[in-house]
Amino acid sequence: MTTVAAKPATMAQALGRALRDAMAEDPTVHVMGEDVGTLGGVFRVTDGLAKEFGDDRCTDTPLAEAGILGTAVGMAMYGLRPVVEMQFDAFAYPAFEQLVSHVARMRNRTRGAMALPLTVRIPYGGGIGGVEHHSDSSEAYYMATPGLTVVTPATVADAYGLLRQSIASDDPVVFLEPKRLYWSKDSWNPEHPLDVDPIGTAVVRRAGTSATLITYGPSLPVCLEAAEAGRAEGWDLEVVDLRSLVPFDDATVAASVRRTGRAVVVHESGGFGGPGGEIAARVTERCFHHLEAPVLRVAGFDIPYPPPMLERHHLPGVDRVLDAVGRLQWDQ
Amino acid sequence: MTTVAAKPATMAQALGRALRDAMAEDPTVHVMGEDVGTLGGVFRVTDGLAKEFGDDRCTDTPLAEAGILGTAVGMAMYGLRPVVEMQFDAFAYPAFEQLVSHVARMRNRTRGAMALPLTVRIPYGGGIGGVEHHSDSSEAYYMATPGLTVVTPATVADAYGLLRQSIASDDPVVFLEPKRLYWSKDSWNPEHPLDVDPIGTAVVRRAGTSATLITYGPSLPVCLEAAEAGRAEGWDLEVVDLRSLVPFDDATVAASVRRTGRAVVVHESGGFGGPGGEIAARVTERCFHHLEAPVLRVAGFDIPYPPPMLERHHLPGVDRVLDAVGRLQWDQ
Amino acid sequence: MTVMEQQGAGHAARTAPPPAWQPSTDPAPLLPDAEPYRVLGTPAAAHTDPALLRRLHAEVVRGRRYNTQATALTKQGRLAVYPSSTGQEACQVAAALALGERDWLFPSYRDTLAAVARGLDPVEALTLLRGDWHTGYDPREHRIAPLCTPLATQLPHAVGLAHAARLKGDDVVALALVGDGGTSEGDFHEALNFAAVWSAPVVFLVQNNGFAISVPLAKQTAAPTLAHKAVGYGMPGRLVDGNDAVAVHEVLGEAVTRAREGGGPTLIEALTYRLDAHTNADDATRYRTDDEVEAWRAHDPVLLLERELTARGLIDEAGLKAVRDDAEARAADLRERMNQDPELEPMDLFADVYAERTSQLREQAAQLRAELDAEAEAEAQAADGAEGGRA
Amino acid sequence: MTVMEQQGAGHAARTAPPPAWQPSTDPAPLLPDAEPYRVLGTPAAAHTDPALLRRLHAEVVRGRRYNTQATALTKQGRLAVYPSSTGQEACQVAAALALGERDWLFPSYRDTLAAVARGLDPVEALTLLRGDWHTGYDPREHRIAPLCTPLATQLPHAVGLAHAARLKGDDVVALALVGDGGTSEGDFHEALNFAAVWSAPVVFLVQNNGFAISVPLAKQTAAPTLAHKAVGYGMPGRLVDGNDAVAVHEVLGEAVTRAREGGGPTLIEALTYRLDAHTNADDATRYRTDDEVEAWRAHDPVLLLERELTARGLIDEAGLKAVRDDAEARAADLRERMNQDPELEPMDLFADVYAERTSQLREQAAQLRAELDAEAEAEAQAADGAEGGRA
Ligand SMILES: Cc1ncc(C[n+]2csc(CCOP(=O)(O)OP(=O)(O)O)c2C)c(N)n1
Ligand SMILES: Cc1ncc(C[n+]2csc(CCOP(=O)(O)OP(=O)(O)O)c2C)c(N)n1
Ligand SMILES: [Mg+2]
Ligand SMILES: [Mg+2]
Repeated sequence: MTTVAAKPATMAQALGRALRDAMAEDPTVHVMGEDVGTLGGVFRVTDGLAKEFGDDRCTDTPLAEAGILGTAVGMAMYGLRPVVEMQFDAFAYPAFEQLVSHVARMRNRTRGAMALPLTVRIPYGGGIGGVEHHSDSSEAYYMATPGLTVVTPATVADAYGLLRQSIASDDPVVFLEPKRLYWSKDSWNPEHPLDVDPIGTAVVRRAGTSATLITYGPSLPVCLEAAEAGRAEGWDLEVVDLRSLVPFDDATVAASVRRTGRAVVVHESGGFGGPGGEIAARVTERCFHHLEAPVLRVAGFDIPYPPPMLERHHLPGVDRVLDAVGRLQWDQ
Repeated sequence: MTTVAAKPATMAQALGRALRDAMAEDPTVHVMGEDVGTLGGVFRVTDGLAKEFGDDRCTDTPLAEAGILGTAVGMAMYGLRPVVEMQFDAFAYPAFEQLVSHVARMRNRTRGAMALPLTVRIPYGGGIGGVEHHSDSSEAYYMATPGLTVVTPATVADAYGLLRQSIASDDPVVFLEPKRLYWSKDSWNPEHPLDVDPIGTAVVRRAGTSATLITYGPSLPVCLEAAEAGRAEGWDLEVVDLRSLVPFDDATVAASVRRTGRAVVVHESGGFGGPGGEIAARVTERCFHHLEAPVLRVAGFDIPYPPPMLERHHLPGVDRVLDAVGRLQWDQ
Repeated sequence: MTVMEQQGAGHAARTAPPPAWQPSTDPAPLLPDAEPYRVLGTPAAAHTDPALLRRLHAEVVRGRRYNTQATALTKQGRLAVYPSSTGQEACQVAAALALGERDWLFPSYRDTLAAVARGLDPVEALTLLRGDWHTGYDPREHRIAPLCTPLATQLPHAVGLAHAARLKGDDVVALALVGDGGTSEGDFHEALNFAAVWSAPVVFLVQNNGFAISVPLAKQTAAPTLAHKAVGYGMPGRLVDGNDAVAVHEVLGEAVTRAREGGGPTLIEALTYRLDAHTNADDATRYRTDDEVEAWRAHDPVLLLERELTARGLIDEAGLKAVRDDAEARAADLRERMNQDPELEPMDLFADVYAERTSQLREQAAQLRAELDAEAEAEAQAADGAEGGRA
Repeated sequence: MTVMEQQGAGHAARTAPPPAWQPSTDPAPLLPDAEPYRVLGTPAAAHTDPALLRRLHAEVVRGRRYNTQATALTKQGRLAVYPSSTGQEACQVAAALALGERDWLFPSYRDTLAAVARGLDPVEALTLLRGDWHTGYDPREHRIAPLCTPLATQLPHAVGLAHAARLKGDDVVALALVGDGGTSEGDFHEALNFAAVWSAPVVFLVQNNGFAISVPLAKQTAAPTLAHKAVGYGMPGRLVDGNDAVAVHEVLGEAVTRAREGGGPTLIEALTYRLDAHTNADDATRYRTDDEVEAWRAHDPVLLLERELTARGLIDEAGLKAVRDDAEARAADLRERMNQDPELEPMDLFADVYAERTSQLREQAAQLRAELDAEAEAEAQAADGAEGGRA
C-alpha cells in the first residue's frame, strides 16, 4: 500500500473526514460523546458534524461515560452504528464494565444473533503536555479483552481508512487515536481514501535487514526516525507498523523477524504487563531458532504517566530505541 | 518456608481467620463490601466478623462497587485500613476508574504524603460452574496498572500469610483469591501463621531439572499434578509459584529457568495480552542463552469465559500442560 | 465603571441570574403518592375487567409453578443456578402483559418469568441458567434483551434502544427491570438521566423486594421511597403494591402509554418480596426471620387475585383447578425437556467471539479439535479394551 | 389451605405489605425551595454582619485577581492549563470559609481558589496545573484533598473520609465540590447514596455554572433543579444564588453545622456562571453568546458585594482601593514566584510509585540515571568544544 501524494491534511482532519463520509453514506452511523456537537470535540475531530447532520446524528450526551457507552450498546442493538468519543483515555475507565461485560461479549452471548457494530474512539498516549489523566496508554486493557477489535492508526491515510473500516465492522472496535499525531500532516489521497490495508494487517513501513522494530501508533514516527539515525551505526532497520493489536498479524511480524533475526518492540505504554510482553512472547514462540538475541522491549516506565515537565524522560525516544538495538548481541 | 503440619483448614477459613486476626490486632482495619456482614459473604470468608467486631468494622455497604472502593479510598485517607470485598471478579469492573485513577496513584500524586493502605479482595477465576460474569480472570488488567501490588495465594498457608501481609502493607493491594481453591484443605500452622515468604517472593514448590513450570493461584495444583504425571514421561519438572504478579520475582524465576533451560508459563487467564506474555518475555530477556526452546504458554483461550457445561475445555489441565512440555524441543 | 459610579447609597437593587439557571419544572407532578397504589382488596377492584383478572390469575399461577419447577431443577442438577421470583410473580406477569408486540423487555437474572410470560419458550429462557450456551434465544426475534447479570447495566441499553427506535420513527417502548439493590449502582443513575434528557420511551420498573441478597433496604437507601429518585431526573415516580397484579398492570400500562405517546420515561417502584432465597445457593435464614416471610405470605400475589376472583364470584373450585392443571402441565413439559441433556459442541467456544475468527482463534480451535479427537480416539480404544495412553 | 377455605364471597379484605417496605420519610423537608436563596439585594442583607461582608468582599476580590493572574500565567507558559473560576469566586470563597480548621475540602480542578482561600500557598495549589509534580502540598497537613480531575470521583472519597472521622469520634466535616456536568456521573450517585445511608458528615456543593465545557445544562439534566436530586437519597437539597457570597456562606454554614451535629449530609446547588472559557485552551465563543455573558456580568459576585457594601455605607473608594491593592500585591507575589523555574528531579519518577521500589523500578531508575549521566557528559563535552556523539 502506498499513499498517492495528494492533499495534505492533519490526522485530526482525516478522522473528521472519515466520520463525515461514513455518516453521509450510512444513515445508521451516529456520533455521540461529550462536547462532540456544538464544540466539535476538544480535539475538533467532530467539527461540523452536528451542523451537517443535526443533533440527533451527532449528539452531545450527558457527562457519563458508562451511560454513553451503555446507551450506544442499546442503539446498536436496535441496528444503529454508534461511534462513541471518549474525551481522553483515562475518561474511558468509567465505561470499563460496559466495555468488558457487554460490548465485548454481546455477539458471543447471543451466538452471533446480536452483534454490536459500534466504534469507541479513544484519544490515547502522551507527548502533548497534558496534566494528570490526560496521557494514559490503556491499550493493554483492551488487548486482554476477547471480543474487542483494537485498532490504532499511525499515518494520516490509515487514520481515515482504518476509521472507516472500523465503523463498517460488524464487531465492536476500540479505535485508539494517538493524541500527539493529531496534528501530524501528510499527503493522502482523498479520491481513494479507503485504499489502505484491512484491519488485522501489519505493514512494513521501512524495509531493512539488520533488525525489526515492531511498533504502532504514536511510536511509529519515533521508530522511523530511529531507523534513519541507525544508519550511522551501520544498522539497516526494518520497521513494522502493527495498525491493529487485535487481530494481531502474526504472519507479517514473524516473517520480518525471521528475515532480520533480531527485534525490538517499541511502545509508549508501560512495559510491565503492556503489549510488548505479548508481542515479544509470540514472536519468540514463532521465531526462536531465527533469533540471534532475545526480543527486547522499549516502553514507557512502569509508573503513572508523568507530568508535562517530566514526560520527555518517560517517552521512548530515538536514543532509547537505538540503545536497545545496540543490545541485540551484535558480536555473537 | 515450610508449613508445620497442624490444623487442617480450607483456604476460605484461612482467609477469614486472617481478616479476624488483623481486625483484632489493629483497630483501623475495616472490612466492607456487599453481603460481608450478616451473611458472611457469598463464600463465607467474612463469616462472624460483623458479630465479633460490629457493623462499623464489618459493613454491608450499598450495592455499588465504585462507591465501595471510592469510600474506602476516603477512609484510607483518614488513616483507616479498609479491606474491600468485591463479590466476583467481573463485579470489580465498575470500580475500575477508582482503582486505576485513584487507588493506584494516590501515593505518587502526593509524593508519598498520602499512601493508601487498602486491600481489595477479589475472588477470581473459574472452575466452579459459575454462570456468565462469575469466572473472569482479570489479573492482566491489574498487572498493567503501576502502583498496584497484585497478590494471589495458591496454598492455605499463603492465603493466611499473604492476606495478613497485604492488609499490613502501606500500599494498595489487589488480592486475588482463586475461587476454586476456596474449599482446598491443607494443614497449616496457626501458631506461626505469618511464617510465609514476603509478598514479592516466588517459591519453588517442587524442585526439578527438566523444565520449569511458572504458575500462580488456581493453576498451581494443576502444575503440581502435571509434574507428578510428567515423571512417567521421564520429565523432572520444577514448579514455581509466583505468589505475587507485582512485584514480580525475576530473580527466583530466572534462576530456575537458567537451571532447567526450558519453561512453560501456565495460567487460566486468556493467553493474548495475559500475564503469560509478560512472564515469557522477561524470562527470555534474562535467560536467552540458557534456553533450549522458546518459553511456551498454556493459558485459557482468547474467548469470553465459557458457560459451566463447557468450561472444562477452556481451563488449562494436566494434559495441556504436559503437551506443552512435550513441545519444548527435547530432541535438539 | 466601578460600582461606586453606578449607584448611590441606599439598599442595593436586586439582580437575579438569567432565567436559564432557574428551576424549570414544578416537581409536584413528579413525586410519587405517599401510599403505594393498590386495587385488589379496595373498592376499585370491583371495576376491574373480569377477563383481565382471570388472565392475570392464570399467568401468576403458571408463574408460581414455573418458579417451583425451576427451583426443583436446580436440585436435580439441571440448572446451574436459579434466582427465583416466587412472590414477585405479579410484577413479572404485569411486565410482560404491559408490552406490545414490538416493544422490548430488558430483564435481569431474576426475570426469566417475565420473558416466559411474554411468550418465550421456558427452555430458552433458562438456557443461560442451565449452564449451557448463553441467552438461548435470539433477542431480536423476541424483543427480549439477554438476561443481564451485572446489576443495572442493562438499563442504559434499554434507554439507547428506545432512543434509537424513536429516532427511527418506530413507536417502540422499552421496559427495563431492576432490583432495589441495583438502584444503588451508577448505571442506574446514568440510565435514568439519559432517558429523561432524551425523553426516551422507556419505563423503569424497580422490583423492591426488600433485599439485595442479604442486605436490607435500610442499608441500601435513606430515600423516602425509591420512586422518589424520579424527581431528581425530572421524570414521574410511581409507587405501587408489587403483589397486586392489577395495580402493577395498570401503573405499567399508563407509563407505557405515556412513553409511546412521547411523554418520556417513568420510574415505577413496586413493593414486593421474594419468598424464596436469593438463589438456590443462598441461605435466607441467615438474614431474615420466618415471621417476616409469613407476613408476606399473607400478602401473596396469588392469594390477592384468588381472593378477588372468589369474592366477585368470578371463579369456582373447578376454575381454580383448571388453572392449576394448566400450570402443572406446563411445568411437566418444562421438566421433561430440561431433563434431556442439551447438545453441546465444544468447538462453539470459538464461533462467535468475532464475526470472523482471528488467526489466533483459528490456532486455538485447531488445538482443541486435536485434543477432542485424541480424547475420542482414546475413549474408543478404551472401549475396545485396548490400552489407552495419554492423548 | 386454599383461599376458598379462608373466606366466603363478598369483597376481598385489604391486606398491605409489612411496614418495612412502606415509605419511611416525608419528602417535603428534603425538597429545595422553588426560588434560589438570596441575601444580597434583599432586605435581609441589612442584617448581615458588616465584618462578614467586608471579609467576603476582600476574599472575592483577591479571588478574582488570582483568577486573572493564573490565566495570564498560562499565556506566559508558566501554567500548563488553568480552569478559571472567574465569576464563581463567591462559591469558592464561601466554601473555604464554611470549614473549620480540622474539616476537609475536596476540590475539583476548578477549585484551586477555594484551596487558596482556605490558606494554601497559591504556588502549591497550582503545582499540578503548572505541569510539575502532582498536588504540590501534603493533603493531610492542609486537609485539602488533591485536586481531582476525573469528574465526581472525589465525592466518594469525601464520604469515606467523613465516615471514617465519625467512626473515630472526630467532629470533622468534609465539603466536596462538583460541577453541574459532574452530577451526571455514576460516582455522584453512589457517593450521595453512601453518604445518606451512612449519615456521613459531608456537604456536597454543586457549582452549577450552566455548562460542562460546551454542553449546556438542558442537555445534562431534565430535573427541576439539581438540588432536587437530594430527595432521591433522603437528604435535604438547597438551592442558592451562587454569586451571592453571603447567601452561599449562610447555606453552607447551616449544612456544615448540621453535618457536624450528626444530622447527615446536604446537597447544595449554587447557581453561578464562569465568565471565562472552560480553560485557557477552550474557545467559549463556539457555544455561548456575548449577550449571555454580559447578562451574567451584571450579576457578578464582586459587584453584588460592592453594591451592598456601598449601599450600606460600609466601604468607600479608599476602602475599595485598599482591598484591590492587597489583591494586586498577592498577585504580584504569585507571578514572581511562578516565574521561577521549579526544581525538577527526573529520578523522582520512580520515587513514590510504591513505598519501596520494585526490582523492576530499580532497573528502570538505573537506566534513566545512566541516560541522564550520559546526557550531562555529552553536554559538558559539547561545552568544552569536544565532539559529542550519541550517548
Ligand atoms: C455489578 C454487580 N455487582 C454485584 C453483583 C452480585 N449480585 C448479584 S444479585 C445481587 C443482589 C441484587 O439485589 P437486587 O438489585 O435487590 O435484586 P434482587 O436480587 O433482589 O432481585 C448481587 C449483589 C452483580 N450481579 N453485579
Ligand atoms: C470522568 C471524566 N470525564 C470527562 C472529563 C473531561 N472533562 C473535564 S472538565 C469537563 C466538564 C465538566 O463540567 P462541570 O462538571 O459542569 O464542571 P465545570 O468545568 O463547569 O466546573 C469534562 C467533560 C473528566 N475530567 N472526567
Ligand atoms: Mg432486591
Ligand atoms: Mg459546569
